[in-house]
Amino acid sequence: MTVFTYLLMGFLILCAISVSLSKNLLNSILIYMSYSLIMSIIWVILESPDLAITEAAVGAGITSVLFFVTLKKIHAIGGKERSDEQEENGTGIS
Amino acid sequence: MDFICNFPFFSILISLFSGTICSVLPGKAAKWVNTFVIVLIGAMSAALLWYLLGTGESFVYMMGHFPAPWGNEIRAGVLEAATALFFCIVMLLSMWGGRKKLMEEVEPSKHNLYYILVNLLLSSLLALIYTNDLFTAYVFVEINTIAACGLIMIRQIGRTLEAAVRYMIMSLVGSGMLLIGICMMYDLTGHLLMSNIQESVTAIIEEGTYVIPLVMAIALMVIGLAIKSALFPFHAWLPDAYGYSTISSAAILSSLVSKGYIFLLIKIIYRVVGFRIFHDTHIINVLFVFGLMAMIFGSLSAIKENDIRRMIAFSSVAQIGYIYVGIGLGTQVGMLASVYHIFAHAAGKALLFIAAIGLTDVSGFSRKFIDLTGAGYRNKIAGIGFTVGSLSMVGVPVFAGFVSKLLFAQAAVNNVGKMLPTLIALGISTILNAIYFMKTVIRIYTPRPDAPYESVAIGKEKLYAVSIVLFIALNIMLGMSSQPVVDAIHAGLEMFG
Amino acid sequence: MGANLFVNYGEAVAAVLFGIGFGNLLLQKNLIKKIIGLNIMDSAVYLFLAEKGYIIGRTAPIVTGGVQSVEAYINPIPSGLVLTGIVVSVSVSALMLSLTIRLYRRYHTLDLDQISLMIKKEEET
Amino acid sequence: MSRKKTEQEYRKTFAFHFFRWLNGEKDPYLGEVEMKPQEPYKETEEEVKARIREKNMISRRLYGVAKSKEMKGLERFYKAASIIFCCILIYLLLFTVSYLPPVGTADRPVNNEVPQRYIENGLQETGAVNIVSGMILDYRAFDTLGESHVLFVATVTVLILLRLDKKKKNDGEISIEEAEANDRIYEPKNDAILQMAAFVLVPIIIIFGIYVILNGHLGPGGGFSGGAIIGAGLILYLNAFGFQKTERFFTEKTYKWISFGSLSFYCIAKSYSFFTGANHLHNIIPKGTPGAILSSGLILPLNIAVGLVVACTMYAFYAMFRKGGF
Repeated sequence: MTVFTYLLMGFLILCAISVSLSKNLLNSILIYMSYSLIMSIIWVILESPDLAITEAAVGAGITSVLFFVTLKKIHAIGGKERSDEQEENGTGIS
Repeated sequence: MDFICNFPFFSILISLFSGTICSVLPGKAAKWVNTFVIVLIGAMSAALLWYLLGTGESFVYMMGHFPAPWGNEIRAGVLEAATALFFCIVMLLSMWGGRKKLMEEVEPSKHNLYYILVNLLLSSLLALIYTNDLFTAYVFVEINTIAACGLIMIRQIGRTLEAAVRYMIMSLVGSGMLLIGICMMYDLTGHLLMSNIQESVTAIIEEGTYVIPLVMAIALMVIGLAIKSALFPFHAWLPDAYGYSTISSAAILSSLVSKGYIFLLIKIIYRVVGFRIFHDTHIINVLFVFGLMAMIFGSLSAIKENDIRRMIAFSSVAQIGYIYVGIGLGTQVGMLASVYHIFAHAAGKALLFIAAIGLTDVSGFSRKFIDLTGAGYRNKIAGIGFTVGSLSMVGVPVFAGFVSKLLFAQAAVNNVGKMLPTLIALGISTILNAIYFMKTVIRIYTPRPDAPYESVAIGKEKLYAVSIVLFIALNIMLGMSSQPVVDAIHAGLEMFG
Repeated sequence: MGANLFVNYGEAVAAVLFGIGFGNLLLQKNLIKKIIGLNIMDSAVYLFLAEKGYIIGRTAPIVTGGVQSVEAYINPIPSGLVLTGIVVSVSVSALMLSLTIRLYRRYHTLDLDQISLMIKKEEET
Repeated sequence: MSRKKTEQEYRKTFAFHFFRWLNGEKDPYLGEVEMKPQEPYKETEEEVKARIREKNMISRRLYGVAKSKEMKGLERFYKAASIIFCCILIYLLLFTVSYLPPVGTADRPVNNEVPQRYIENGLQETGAVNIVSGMILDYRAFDTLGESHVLFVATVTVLILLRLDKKKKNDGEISIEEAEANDRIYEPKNDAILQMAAFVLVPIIIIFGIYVILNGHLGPGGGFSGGAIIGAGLILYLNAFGFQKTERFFTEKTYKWISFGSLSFYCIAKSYSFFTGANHLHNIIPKGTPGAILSSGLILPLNIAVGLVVACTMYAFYAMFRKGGF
């Protein structure tokens, strides 16, 4: 069990660092989701099932959904941003 | 237990509940509910203050069926009741003074939301004042932060949105540090109630086992609260937030929100850590140095500023520096001066903000000094209000600021090691204050021959005039009859210990 | 360094995570990443807090089989406090995200420094 | 004697339809589900030009300033300073952690008389089998009252930021701001797979959420987590069936009144309990037999109230983010 905990903690730090380094916003939010999931497993190991349920429902669920909607709103999902760049480079309407 | 002992609990719950009620009311009704609630809570605080001055003892109030280390508690003493009363007065007057501007700057359909925020802000301030439990304090600090963010961005222009983001980031860093400090404190002492923590802290210091983490925990809590109350290097959000939000928000933010955190800090120093122990840690010197820096750099930035509201905002930075210097002196007199300055600054700064908006309104809505020439003649009451506020901030006798400066000087003389830097900084800061405030006052009373803007009669904006007159009265009262206030603060601080 | 660093490995991880979140908050230019950093910071504090309640060999504080002795269950207080904290963190992130949306709608960028430059330019013209 | 079916008859049987569906020869939803092709979002040439011009202008306006040497140097300094600051912070925290009492042992200051009473007498004093629920909703209820108001005030700020107030327009025309806020206008509607999945999943999710709320005092869970689960179910429903369907049962008015009702119930119930507690009056609310579903005094109703508020709030957050209204 201790080894498992060590492993999870390691993952936690790994996730946190890769969130900071990832260039793509969508990727970093997905990584953050997995961070929350790992956190909820850690709550179970720490004998706090209440927290595990809440973290799974909120951290990995609602918060991530809100992040995704925000990404949609700022046009970071899908190819819209890319097409803008193309237009700027002169491939679009000029 | 007398029935009057329920009043702190009633005032917190009534303001929380009125926030919920305002969510289903239209804007106009919400306005009346808000005014009524503030007046009611002010009256209750006054009654409580009178009662406590009579008995001369503080009391704790159990929130629920369980006694001290198991349940929540609130605690009321003279200082708490006085602060609550004072906050209610300043809030009511700020709301009155900014009402017309609020109508113009906020969409009509969102007025009731504004009153919800104000009610919840009031309840969180009251909870911060009365609480006897560290975790409750954290929860209400969060309510305070979010409501203050709402107050900043209720007027939706680019500047305020940006300021709101900066404010949130800064304050959340502060809350994170505060929470981690509270966690460490809980880990070392096993309690969350302030009085129980203090017993354990004394025991820890005597045993000497966990001294290092204890000092770290205290440092984290103090730094967190200092960040939240915009001490000097952490004030980046402040000028825009105070300078561009709607005027009641600016007055409330500058005079109440940051003071709520400072009050909590003082409470932590006295009730959680203990004054002696806090004095022995070196955190006090850090606060002192940053306070000195804030006094000078805040004033310098204010001099450079060409925008009247941003100038007042930078002046806030300097004044918060005064308060931290008072805490950093580490004597009872210094603390007294700080608490008095909380009152004096709240009264003066709210008056300045409210008066400044009257001046800019008669100058074609421009905040540049060049356009403000002669504004004191065009809106007489605002001109007088601004002059009184400036004189109070500079520290002219008769007004509130003078007494606090006197107290600071007294406290500095008592502390041999820190006397020289304090007095020098006090002198420099006063001169700088005088330069930028007097420059503005002279500017608004310089006659302007071409008269491009129309003047406003006093009778036209009655509520505004009433609020300014009452603010002036408050300032003069604090300055003229300072002795009862100082005595009450002294008694309150004695009750803390 | 004291003796308990490796015994308290959970708390050490929480401290490192707090630092990483804090660094994200300071260094990232993108607002969304700042918000993620904020969330990481918050959950690090909660991990730090929850570690306080854990006691090896005891179970979750739900009374089973009528056993009501301290020896059987972990400390329930940190769990309750963290529960409160999680609510605070989700409300704060919702608020920050909506602020982000509003700023983007107006200035079409997520970089706070760029936004303030744009505001200054806007006012000059 | 077996009889061979004619093809005509066979065509009417279930097996024929099933195999046909399996082979994908015919779309079973054809003609049965309303399918509207999405109207493509078309920009006119002027709009595209205006957008590009604006974008270029912004970058030109910016890089005149941002690329100066001083700024770059300052930026680099800021970066280095903040990295150093973070490292120092981490080091200080680790240093502190190394002196904290060891985790996992029973004889640390945290395990004093406070959790002892919670565990040993919690069942009798609060009636909740789940000690954490009993603690946050009875022993330390003031914190939790504040917590639910944190959520409330956050919703208020989100409403301030994102609610679009309907301006009177004559001919159902959509303003640019509304179009920006309500991106569902340009999205596919009636996705069959999503609708089928939602049709199966939403009831299960909501029932699970209700279970978690009602079971809050008996096992892990409680108002907040259950409410968040129900909110997630509602969001899934909204995504599958669109705003028109949800508006039938959930409008801004519903949200307003549900949250008002629950929060004021919470406030009043807790005020009663605080008031009686502080004045040493007798609390008339019965505790019930521990372990039964209707037990533990106020905890169950409070959990339900919190659950309602949280579910509505989560849904409101999503709707606000998505459309700027309900």
